[in-house]
Amino acid sequence: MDQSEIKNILEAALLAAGRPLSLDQLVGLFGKRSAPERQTLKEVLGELAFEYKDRGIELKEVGSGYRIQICSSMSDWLTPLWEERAPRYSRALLEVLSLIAYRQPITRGEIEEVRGVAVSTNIVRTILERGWVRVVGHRDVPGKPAMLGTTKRFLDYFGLKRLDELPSLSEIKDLEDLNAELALPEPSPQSGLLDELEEDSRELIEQAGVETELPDEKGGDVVSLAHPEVN
Amino acid sequence: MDQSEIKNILEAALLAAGRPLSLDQLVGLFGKRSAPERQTLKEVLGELAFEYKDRGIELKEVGSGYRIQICSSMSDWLTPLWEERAPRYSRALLEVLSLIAYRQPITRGEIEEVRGVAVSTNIVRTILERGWVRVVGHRDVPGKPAMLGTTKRFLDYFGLKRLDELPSLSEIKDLEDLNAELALPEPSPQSGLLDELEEDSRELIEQAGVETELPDEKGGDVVSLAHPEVN
Amino acid sequence: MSELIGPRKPELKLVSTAPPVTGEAGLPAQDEMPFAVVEGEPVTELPRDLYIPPHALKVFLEAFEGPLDLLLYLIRRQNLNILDIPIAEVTKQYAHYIELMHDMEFELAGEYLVMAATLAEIKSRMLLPSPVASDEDEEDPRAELVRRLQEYQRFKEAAQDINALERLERDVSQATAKVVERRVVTKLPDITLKELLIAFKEAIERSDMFTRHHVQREPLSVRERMSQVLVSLESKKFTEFSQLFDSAEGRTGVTVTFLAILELLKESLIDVVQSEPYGPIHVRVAKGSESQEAITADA
Repeated sequence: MDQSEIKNILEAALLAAGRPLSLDQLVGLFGKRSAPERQTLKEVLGELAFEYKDRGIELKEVGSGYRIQICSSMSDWLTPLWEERAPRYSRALLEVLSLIAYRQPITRGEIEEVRGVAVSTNIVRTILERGWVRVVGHRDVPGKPAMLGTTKRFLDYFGLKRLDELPSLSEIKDLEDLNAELALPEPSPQSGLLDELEEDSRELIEQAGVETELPDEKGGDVVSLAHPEVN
Repeated sequence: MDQSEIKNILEAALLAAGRPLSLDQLVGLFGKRSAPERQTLKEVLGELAFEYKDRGIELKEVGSGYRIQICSSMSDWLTPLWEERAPRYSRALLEVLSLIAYRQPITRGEIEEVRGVAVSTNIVRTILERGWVRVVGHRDVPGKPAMLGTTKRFLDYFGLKRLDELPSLSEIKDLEDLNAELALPEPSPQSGLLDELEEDSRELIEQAGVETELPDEKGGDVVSLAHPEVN
Repeated sequence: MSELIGPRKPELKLVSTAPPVTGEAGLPAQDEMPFAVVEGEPVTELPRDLYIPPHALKVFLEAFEGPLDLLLYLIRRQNLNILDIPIAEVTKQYAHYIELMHDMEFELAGEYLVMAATLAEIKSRMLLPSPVASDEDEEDPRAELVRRLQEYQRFKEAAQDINALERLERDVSQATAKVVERRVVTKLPDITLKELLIAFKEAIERSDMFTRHHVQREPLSVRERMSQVLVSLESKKFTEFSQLFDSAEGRTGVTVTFLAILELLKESLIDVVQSEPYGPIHVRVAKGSESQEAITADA
């Protein structure tokens, strides 16, 4: 076996393993009879390391062996890969935020009065951190509760110049079918796989036969529904 | 940014992600302003694929995007790395899966009609859990049975870009066209019949042992014992 | 090779007997012990053309994926054309298997019995003499069965094809390199204005506010300005009244600010002080209403 073949095997093994491989483990790939010298393997590893120069990956020897790793110079480029999507905001948060927008300055207690339930500290913290609301003062009643108001960032986020660009109550009231058009974040039911996507499916039945791609929630996308049958 | 830099980033990203990345995701690595043309990325991917020729790895386009994978020619060499053997799937499961793949959307009842036998709940659960299929809707008949379809993950797993890359189905011949096709084989040779039958059943038993995953402490390992020949 | 190419229309002849089995010499002498009992009679010998080593019978039967699979096996094993099944013979063999399975107390799926009945029915239909005149239109009683067999066979083959595809875990694996530095960025959820409006609508509807307050044009700009005035007041002790107005905003802006101040005053959130008639008016946050520095998110 020539060195380039050995190199291919070592590279494949290191990229397949997902963990560092010791020299012994690398030798072990070749079976007892045909195993190359350890020295040969080291040389080949050296070649591999050399080939990775000026690339985004490098061969590195760590405590438990050799591994192929991503160069740290790449990490800025790769951040989009690890972007996590925070869970959607709850209905409660949206209500609190909307009440602050329409009734500011408003205290937490006043929000609770309207909603009839306690406002969780988490919600308040989230919208404060997001920079959408701020404390604009304190009401002069026992406890001196903070009054909340919206910020410029809130307006920017929703593309409003001024707050009065928000529709009035009567305008909102007319939006009877607003609800139907919009998939609002509901507490997502932990249903079984089978029940999942039932909603999507109605739509799908209508479109059946047409090539369709559904957004995937968990299991990956449904691919083309077009009949793959070839006669 | 020159092409070799783009290539380094793409290679690093594909190796870092540990999953296929779509062209959109690859474009997304470059931010909005500096993103290269999709066409450029495709070219670079082509170069990358070319560089991997004669190596133990390859660039493959599957359902949900591009991935760098270890060539199947390497798999014998790498068996020492794996603690567990790759899962085997029963003939029944594969038949159900192929019906879903070729006839989607399809209900369990429709699968049973073709196979002439009940579909076990275990099989359905397994393919749902593996994320290969999912419920894409419900047939508008009594009982509203779920219709199943394959996912991108199915394509990924079986190394397909799209469903139409599935091998084509054999034809159904009309009884009317019989005479055209009626190259009736000679009456089966009587002499060796018994041997033939014995062979047949041996084959079947072997198949049964392998494919139905009978606990095969001994028989199963035989396959993996074969060590790749070293030249 | 094939002089057997038939006439245009297949001749539906009945093959009533099994292909003659000769060469019995090769039969292993395993038949000393009965391996099955049929209707009280010990069976020491399987039908020759069905010979399976008895110890393997169970595995053998388990290897079938249902009646269609078993039928296909019988047909293929005899090198018969699927389009020209000698129904009588196949039925006979099939029945043998069913019997065997039954005798071995092999858990027999109902589908197998249904198939037996189907075969018997086809057989009897084929035995009936068909009127010569309507011969042309008469459908071959086997047609439906043949269709099902073919349909099943295609997916049986498709399953093999899928099994032969290069697949993850078994043939290929995803290549990965270690990521030492992984910066996880959490993308905050987005909301749309519509979602916000719906939330508001529902909160308000629940709270009955529509009925109590009657629908009115909410002076939102006043509300917003109330917040702004409060914030601008928070740092200083007293602010001159006139400083709260921005003449650049024009008449409407001035009016809004003025209304906001009145509203704040009404809610006792600010104090307005005028030390002498026509003297400068000063405004300050009402005692106890100052914002604590602690949580200001935006300026």
